Amino acid sequence: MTTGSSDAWLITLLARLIGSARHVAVGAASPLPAAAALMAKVRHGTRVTLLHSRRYNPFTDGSRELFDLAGQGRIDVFFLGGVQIDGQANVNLVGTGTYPRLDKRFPGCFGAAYLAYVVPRVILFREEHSPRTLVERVDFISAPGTSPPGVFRPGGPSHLLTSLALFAFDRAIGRFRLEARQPDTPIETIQRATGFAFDQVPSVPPWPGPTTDDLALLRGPVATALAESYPEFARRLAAHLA
Amino acid sequence: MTTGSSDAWLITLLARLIGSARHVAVGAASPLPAAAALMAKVRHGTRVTLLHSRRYNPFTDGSRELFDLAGQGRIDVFFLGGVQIDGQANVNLVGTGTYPRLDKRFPGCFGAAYLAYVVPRVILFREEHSPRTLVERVDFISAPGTSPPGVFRPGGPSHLLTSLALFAFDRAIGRFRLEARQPDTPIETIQRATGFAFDQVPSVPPWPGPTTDDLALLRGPVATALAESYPEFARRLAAHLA
Amino acid sequence: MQGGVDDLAARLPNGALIGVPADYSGVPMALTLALLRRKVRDLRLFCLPTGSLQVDVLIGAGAVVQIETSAVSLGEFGLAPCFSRAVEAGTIKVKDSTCPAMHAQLTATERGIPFMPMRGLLGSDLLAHRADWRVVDNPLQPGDPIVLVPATRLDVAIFHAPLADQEGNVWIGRRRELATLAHAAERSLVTVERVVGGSFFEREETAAGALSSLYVEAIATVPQGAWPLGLGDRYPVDGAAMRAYAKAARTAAGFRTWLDGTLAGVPA
Amino acid sequence: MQGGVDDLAARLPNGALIGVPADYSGVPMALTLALLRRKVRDLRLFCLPTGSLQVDVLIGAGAVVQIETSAVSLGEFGLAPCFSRAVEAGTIKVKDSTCPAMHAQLTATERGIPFMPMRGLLGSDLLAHRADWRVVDNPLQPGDPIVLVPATRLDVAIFHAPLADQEGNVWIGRRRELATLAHAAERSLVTVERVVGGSFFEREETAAGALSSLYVEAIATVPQGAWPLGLGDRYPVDGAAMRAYAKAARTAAGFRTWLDGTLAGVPA
Repeated sequence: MTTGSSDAWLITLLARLIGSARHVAVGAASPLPAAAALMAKVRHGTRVTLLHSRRYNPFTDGSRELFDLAGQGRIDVFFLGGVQIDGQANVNLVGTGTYPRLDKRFPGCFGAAYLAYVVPRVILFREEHSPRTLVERVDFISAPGTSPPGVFRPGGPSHLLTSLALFAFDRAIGRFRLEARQPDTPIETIQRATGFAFDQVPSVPPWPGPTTDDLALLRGPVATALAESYPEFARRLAAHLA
Repeated sequence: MTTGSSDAWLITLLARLIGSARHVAVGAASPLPAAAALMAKVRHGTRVTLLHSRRYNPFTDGSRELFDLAGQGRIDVFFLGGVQIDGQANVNLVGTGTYPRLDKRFPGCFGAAYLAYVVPRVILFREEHSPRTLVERVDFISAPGTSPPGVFRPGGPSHLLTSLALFAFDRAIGRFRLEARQPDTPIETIQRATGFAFDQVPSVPPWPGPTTDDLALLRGPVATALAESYPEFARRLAAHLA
Repeated sequence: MQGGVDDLAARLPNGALIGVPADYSGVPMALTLALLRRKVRDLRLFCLPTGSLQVDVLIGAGAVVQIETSAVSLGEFGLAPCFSRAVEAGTIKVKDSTCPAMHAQLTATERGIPFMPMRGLLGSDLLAHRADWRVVDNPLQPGDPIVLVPATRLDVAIFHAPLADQEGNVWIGRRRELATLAHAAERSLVTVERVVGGSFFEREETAAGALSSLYVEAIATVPQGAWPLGLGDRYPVDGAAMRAYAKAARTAAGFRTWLDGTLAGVPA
Repeated sequence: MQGGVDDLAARLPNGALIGVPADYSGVPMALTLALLRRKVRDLRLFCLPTGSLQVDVLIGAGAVVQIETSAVSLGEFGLAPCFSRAVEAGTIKVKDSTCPAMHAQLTATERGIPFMPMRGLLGSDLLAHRADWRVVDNPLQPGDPIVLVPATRLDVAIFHAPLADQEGNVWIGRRRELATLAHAAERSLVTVERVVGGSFFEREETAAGALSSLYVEAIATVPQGAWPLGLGDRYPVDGAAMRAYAKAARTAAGFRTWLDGTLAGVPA
């Protein structure tokens, strides 16, 4: 019914990365991270804040409250995408080419240049896994992957998940380590599709698929909770898993 | 009916000092300044903020909004009292004796150490006119009367009104100038009752009393508006002027 | 203090530094079109913290010389085509930022202070391109570099809200960033869905979501004033209209056709 | 998460740095008496921005070693007698401040920054006696001295509010300083007049005045929980009780009699 990089698989993987965090916040236009966060909520009672939801949004001090909350250390996990991500976990959300006269302009940094520093575990999530997205060096650093000693940085990138691979990021050495692969994808394919060098665990395992329990959660309470913010996506997910 | 330093006279004098200011804010436990502000409101459409009122309090960002508003330059006139006031317009709201082991402790500075700098016209108002309150040098400077060049200070004390005298404060030279006196009080009495040296205008005039129009305003719309915050005082004022 | 949306537009001078809200806050689209009817130009935009359709339309119409923002997009409807095109062509100046810095620069003005310290930013290319941001050593704990961002005082804030009352107070609910916008602006021009009787300050429940009239210069009533964007729980975004815009604006000519049609369809 | 006021009091450790509200914000008097029943001691108080009857009682009972505040008073009922007596006797340490500095120090914590700049203060004796405040030259505009006040992180915030809902959200209305207090505290212990069904976040009108449960560790329902102080538009201050207190507390012995009587009169 579902393949190794289908929505259900990726959501389940993201939910494992969240684990039993106290509080996860998810930005706009992020249905898979939102579903993963809601899965953690159902399973572990994780507090979930979906920025563009009214129901799952506790903010009454305006939109700055997310950043305040992160600065207070009250958000444990956040998700970031990226036009480009490089081997040092630098993230580019601004565009490609030479700034400021870019070849291709994207929306901009949003909160990344702050949240990537103060949220303990930032999960980088970009489905497209290609030399175009995973590059040797980003054209513009919206948020660096690591900071020199002395820079106040309680947080930073912890993992990178794509449709093909799961990497852990080692902040001490500033390098990704391949931890698991999409079951149908050999390591060589991942190497060819990745623009940066990376370490890997011995005999990189295929990543696990959703359990029966995971699928029941997804079809049921997760799809229901997701419907407020992502009605189309929630409907498709539930139908697909039915 | 009313004497030269009765409430009606002092309110009218304070209202003249307010003039047609855009926005006057009045702190807690200040019925006379509040009445004067409401008089300016009725007469000139002055915006009046009474801190401990619900009706005349536009703040929805909590109690810091007053200070924000002042910092934005949106408050033109504020009133300050003082345990002691000295000849340089330094104000003491903390206590008498040697800080921190004071002989007599008073509540504290409240917002004075900020508002006295940023509100363009701070009117010092202390009814008791004696060598105990108007001193050579305050024991503790809650807010200095003047600041050296280079200090950001768009505001500061402009006048001092007591039950006996009206002084203007000259910020350039840091001295008070006696401008008017309570009609029954000779200048010599004022000099004896004042602990600091001051300048004076030629042949200091008695201050003017309330006009018929002033009294009508006080009895009518001012007493009515005042009743929310100062019910006892408003009743007494209206009865006294009836 | 109450007038039509064109009266409001007339109060906004060319060349102004204007504060605009994010797509979830109440975007004054009707006022934006009124500005274009009066051929506003040389605007400098400050987005709190991101720009929406409004920004894309103003840029597409050539009314913008500079924008300070943490992002511009059409949200689920994709990239902001006129914005991207203008940046790629180099026809507008962009001061790229990040959401909390956009908030912090207005907070500094709101609080009457010249700057705000901010965490993050160090080592980003944002910082490298912002001459107005400064890195200092934390004076309270040396050896701790920190960024200071300057106070930004807006000439005019414009936004759309659900309600105003008869005293000119505006009900913004929990969209408190609109209060920050108004506090940091010299003047605020506001459109609302409708005007209700009395005063929000009469009841504590409604007072909690109010913005005092002291910050508001003028109000115009414009039902559906955020259309085609949505407004809180009042109405959702008009997906068909947004998709039509996103498609049309892919080219400069397509945008121009969209704009002419839209302006012609709006009662002057 | 819901318990009695004594359960709440048990959660507040001796020696804690606690944030307390001004007399107009919702003072948790019932909780304060519960703290004294459990013989709390060595408290350090941080007033936002001023201290009320609550502070005077805690000081009179000998439960306070330090207070940071812009003022302590009984408002229209006069000076705070126990506070004044303790300062004059030198038995507590006072960090004298001014209202906006009290706000700014919590704002810094709320925003995750180590300090806030603040205007005013230069040349005052407040500044002369505060080793934790620093004067620097404005890095963005040299020749402009400005004070930096440090972030203060509270161990516990305690306050009284009109309502909580069944999710543990608290309705604070326009008393937004209570949100700042909660944001800047590790934990918040809250008493409320009553608990209502549902969630304040279901309606935008009630959401606007809510504080999320994410900041609140525990809640206790205590009708008239601010008595003898008042609570917003719910009930006024009890003038007779305040005058009785002000008179009794003129002497240490009088205070002790008042306290014993009051504690005995409160159901444990």
